Amino acid sequence: MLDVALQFLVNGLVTGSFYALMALGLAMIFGLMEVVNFAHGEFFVMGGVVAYAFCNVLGVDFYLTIVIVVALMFAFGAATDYLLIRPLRGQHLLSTALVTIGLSIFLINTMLLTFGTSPQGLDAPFSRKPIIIGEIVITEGRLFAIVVGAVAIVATHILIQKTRLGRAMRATFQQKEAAALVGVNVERVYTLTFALGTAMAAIAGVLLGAVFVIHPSTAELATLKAFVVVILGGMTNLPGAVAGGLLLGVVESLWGGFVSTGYMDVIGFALVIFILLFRPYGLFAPRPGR
Amino acid sequence: MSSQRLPLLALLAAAIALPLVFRGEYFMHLMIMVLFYTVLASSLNIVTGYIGQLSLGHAAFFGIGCYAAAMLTLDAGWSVWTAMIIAGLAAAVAGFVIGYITLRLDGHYFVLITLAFAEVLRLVVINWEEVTRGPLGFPNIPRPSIVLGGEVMVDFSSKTHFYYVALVLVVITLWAKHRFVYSAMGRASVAIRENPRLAQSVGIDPFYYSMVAFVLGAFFAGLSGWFYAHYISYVGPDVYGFGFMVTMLIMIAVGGRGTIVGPVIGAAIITIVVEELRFAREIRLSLFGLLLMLSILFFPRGLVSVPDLLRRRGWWPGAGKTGTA
Amino acid sequence: MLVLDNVHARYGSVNALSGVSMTVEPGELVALVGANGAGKSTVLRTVSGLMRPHLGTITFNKARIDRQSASEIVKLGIAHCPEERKIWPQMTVEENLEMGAYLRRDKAGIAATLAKMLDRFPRLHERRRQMAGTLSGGEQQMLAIARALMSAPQLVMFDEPSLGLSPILVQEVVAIIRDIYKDGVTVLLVEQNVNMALRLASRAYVLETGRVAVSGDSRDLLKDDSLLKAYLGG
Amino acid sequence: MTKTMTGLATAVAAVAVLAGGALAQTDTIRIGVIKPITGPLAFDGNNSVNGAKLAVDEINAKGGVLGKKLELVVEDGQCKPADSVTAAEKLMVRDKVPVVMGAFCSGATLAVMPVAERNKVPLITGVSSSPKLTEAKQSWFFRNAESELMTAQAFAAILYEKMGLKNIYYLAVNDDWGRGTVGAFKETFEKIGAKTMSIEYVDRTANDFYTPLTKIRAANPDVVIVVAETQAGSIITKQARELGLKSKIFGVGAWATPTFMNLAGDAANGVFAGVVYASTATGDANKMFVDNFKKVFNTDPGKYSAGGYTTINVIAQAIARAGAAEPDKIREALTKTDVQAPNGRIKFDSHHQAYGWELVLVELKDKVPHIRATGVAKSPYD
Repeated sequence: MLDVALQFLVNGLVTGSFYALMALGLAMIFGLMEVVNFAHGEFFVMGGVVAYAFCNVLGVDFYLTIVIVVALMFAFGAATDYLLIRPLRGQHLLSTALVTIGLSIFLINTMLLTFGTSPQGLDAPFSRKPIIIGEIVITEGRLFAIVVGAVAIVATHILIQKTRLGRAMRATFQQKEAAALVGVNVERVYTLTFALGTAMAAIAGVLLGAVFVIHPSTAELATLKAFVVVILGGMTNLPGAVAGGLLLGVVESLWGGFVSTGYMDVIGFALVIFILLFRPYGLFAPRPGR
Repeated sequence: MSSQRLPLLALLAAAIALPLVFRGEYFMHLMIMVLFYTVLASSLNIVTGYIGQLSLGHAAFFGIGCYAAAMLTLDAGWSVWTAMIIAGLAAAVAGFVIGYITLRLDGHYFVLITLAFAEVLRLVVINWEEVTRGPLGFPNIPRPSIVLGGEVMVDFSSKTHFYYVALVLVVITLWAKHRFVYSAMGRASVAIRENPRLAQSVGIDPFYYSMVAFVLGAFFAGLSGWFYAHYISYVGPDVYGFGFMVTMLIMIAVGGRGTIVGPVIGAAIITIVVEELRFAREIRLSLFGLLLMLSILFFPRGLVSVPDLLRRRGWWPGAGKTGTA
Repeated sequence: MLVLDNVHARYGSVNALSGVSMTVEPGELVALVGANGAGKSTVLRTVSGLMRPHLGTITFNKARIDRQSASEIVKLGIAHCPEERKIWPQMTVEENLEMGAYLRRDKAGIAATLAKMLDRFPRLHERRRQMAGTLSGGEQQMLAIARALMSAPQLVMFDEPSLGLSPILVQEVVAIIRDIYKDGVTVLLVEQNVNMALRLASRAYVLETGRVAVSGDSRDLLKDDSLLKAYLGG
Repeated sequence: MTKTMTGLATAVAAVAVLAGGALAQTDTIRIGVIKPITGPLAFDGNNSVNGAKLAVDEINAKGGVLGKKLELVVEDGQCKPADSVTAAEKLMVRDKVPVVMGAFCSGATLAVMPVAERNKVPLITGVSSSPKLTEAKQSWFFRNAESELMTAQAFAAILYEKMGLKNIYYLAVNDDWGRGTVGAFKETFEKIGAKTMSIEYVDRTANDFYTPLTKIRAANPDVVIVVAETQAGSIITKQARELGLKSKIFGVGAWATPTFMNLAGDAANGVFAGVVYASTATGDANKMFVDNFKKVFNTDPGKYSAGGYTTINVIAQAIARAGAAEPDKIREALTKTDVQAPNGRIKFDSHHQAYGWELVLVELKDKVPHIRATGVAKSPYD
């Protein structure tokens, strides 16, 4: 039983790394900027699709592809914020939600048209051969997913805590007016934050192609899961989103392993209901003292 | 605000006369879908438009109405008309329970918790095969019929029958909504939407009014579910899905939330646009997404605000002042 | 130095300012007083670029600033210490202060100003590693003032710095403002506490429903009881 | 006031557009098609349409039917019941097509069936496999596909008796098809004495199946029956190999397609699949189909392409036999169908359920499906 449990744990961490990356991006867009972003799953899949274009079609090196995808999707996120979100800033939740729904319908179907309807794998330089540690099986690709997840998370932490931009971001989202009054270009911070969140989802999309397959239909479930994780972590709590992602991955895996795979996706939503009723500030934050 | 009444009555008269003028079953089908979506979108508008809460769980009430209708008529053998009442009530009860739990949360949390409720319900419906028949759902749901003295008076063999049933539902929905919006209660809820703190300070309990709106919205969503079940005659778990949720959101946003006519316009425009875009084949939905984004960007208050926008530029007759919506 | 000429501003369709004209000369300490809702804060918000006047001009050192963004205005040397403090609760006291110098690039200069502030506000020095949200109301007010000074402004505008403070702390704030003024920084002070403001300032403007009702030497205004009653409800 | 006037104006405009009606076309025979063209099932839906297009081109090249060319009118139903009904209303009422092929998913087809019944237009599916569709005798609905029960009956015997696989584990997508197929296999297997170990249901769009596969590995069944389409199926195959699953894998779905085998790569070696159609099947009809398909679409045809191709041929033959492109005559003619398809000789039984396919059990090896056993699908009713 224990060997299986350990395998479930590792499985959960792999899924959890994806959730964490998705949620980290969404915590910026939804948690900090308060945009109910229904296109988040599409940003995720788009990362994979763009990677496919460079890596498989143009034959660009896989690691270089990651850099290109991050750069392009960052620019795409910035453009999205500038064109679609900025004009609606300060309006009712519904307006931005609807614009992102429009964007998601547009992106998903445009991807189906350009990328094709057939699922595709990425030419990643990973051996398919399993690595066996004791009773646990893992592959290079899955290990890579965990590592990239960890790196992205650490990099985000450094960015937020140590850099000038990170400080401007924190200032903007804690007290927007004060940030403007010390000279922060608040609009630019919003745009950069949206771009960063988009890029983060796209990295997860590249990993998706490297470890599993890329297919636009993955987007909807991914969006929903990302929302779930952001709530678990506590809306504006970025480290919380990471912890929430890993936790959801592990809990789902254990639930699927020992209880029922059919009901696996229910857990996340049940947790959301439970948390919002009893700990609306998330699982990991202390009760805010305001 | 009563300025909306006259054109609404004119619209109603036109709607009653419509089947006499245009015959064509496909056209009638689209009109029935427009009416059906009008009820559905209006029911969401009571919640999202008037108390300003973005509920993503509304499809669940629609789904409950669908399943209540299907299960009662197929499994329990009840009459279609009894099922109608129960479908509405079942959804209202669910609305009461979910509303009671969720309405104390605000903004973003409310969005997510309602979404979570709908998803849990959808997954239960898929997995609990013994009761819900799982993913395959309920086919062959009977059509309604009106029986008087043992004789079938109306057998709903033609679309015109459904059309008038849908029209009656629309009228009831809009009438109830009108009563709610222009009651003291409705004015209070508008006050809440505009300024929750102020509303509280003048002694309005926002929770109570939000509850009434939420339950009322759920009830009409359930009714529209009943109609859908008997008209389409097939119900599967997709009725709980995100597809219907997105459709009604788009309708109230494109038409104009927080107005009586907004969802009517939204339901008509979206149903027809989606249909007219068929010529675009594969790029149909891409185009639709693009149109949706443009519509929200240029008419954030919905198409009902178009005359106002035009009037401000002097392109529409009338005084150059801003209207109330 | 700062000249407002016939400034109109509104929130949505509600007029907040309807033709405010006023000047602040270099090295002056000018008070802006008036009843609740008279538009005092709005004046500061239009100057610092948080709001855009729809009519009229604002110039600072002869350059028009009414079409410039908040960050450009900060760069020109105007600091705005907003009402209700608006500190960043989940940043440390030190980070709050460093953010005040966000647009400055001279590292040595920033360090010097920071040292000066920590010196002037010993309570902040003690708590500089603490989250600002954990400070008391008075400490938060000190932090907000110090933060405004971190940009090394030529003109600093205070919005209700004494609001909600105990009498002892109000005295402390008065002392600080006096110090700032003595250091050669021009001050524009918005206050509910008319007595305090008029005692501090050399000149004053009295605002009523979005326009300047009276202006003049603050000592004269202070003597004129009927005027105070008429416009300030006190 | 004017706000509502906009609504009125729009409504009037819409009425004018929609009531315009269809142009009656006499030079071609139009066949309605309802498939998921957009959305998550678009891949399989478009494959089916491609097969249909090829059939139409072939028939038209030979001069068409009754001297007229065939023409497809393809509408998107997205596999959603409401959308498929609207598509059916458009095809049957506005376009007045005499026959419709569709609507792919069983749920969508169930919703369209009453529309066909009401409009008295024959509806033929080349895909939908739920046994429920033909349970009652239909007058206007025909199924030119194997039902889940027929698949189960054909393969369970081979797996159990010929291959000696007695302990069965199921891994299926959590939708109507997945659950229906598992139900049919379970019933058939248990009747002949095999043991059901357990069932795992997974989301159709999920990516990671390590958790159910870990469970299955621990249970170590003789065979895992995997009911999944290309996307989930290929990932499951790969991940099962990664985890070192020793049990045999038997796939139900489009497993013998080139896309599938490319995606699964080496991991597909040794996997068994039960298919109604394999491009490697022998016979002249199939050889011609595969060659022509390759010429046009540059890839081997799969199950859904073959389904679309065969269904159009069934329809064309019926129209020819009916002597007129009229719904009731086509319906009459359809009951007498006898078509040589690439994968068998097709006839309809009393429930309008087609039978006669050569069902094949293939083993995938180096991207080629090798035929290991064959059987002929029998009517479950007659």
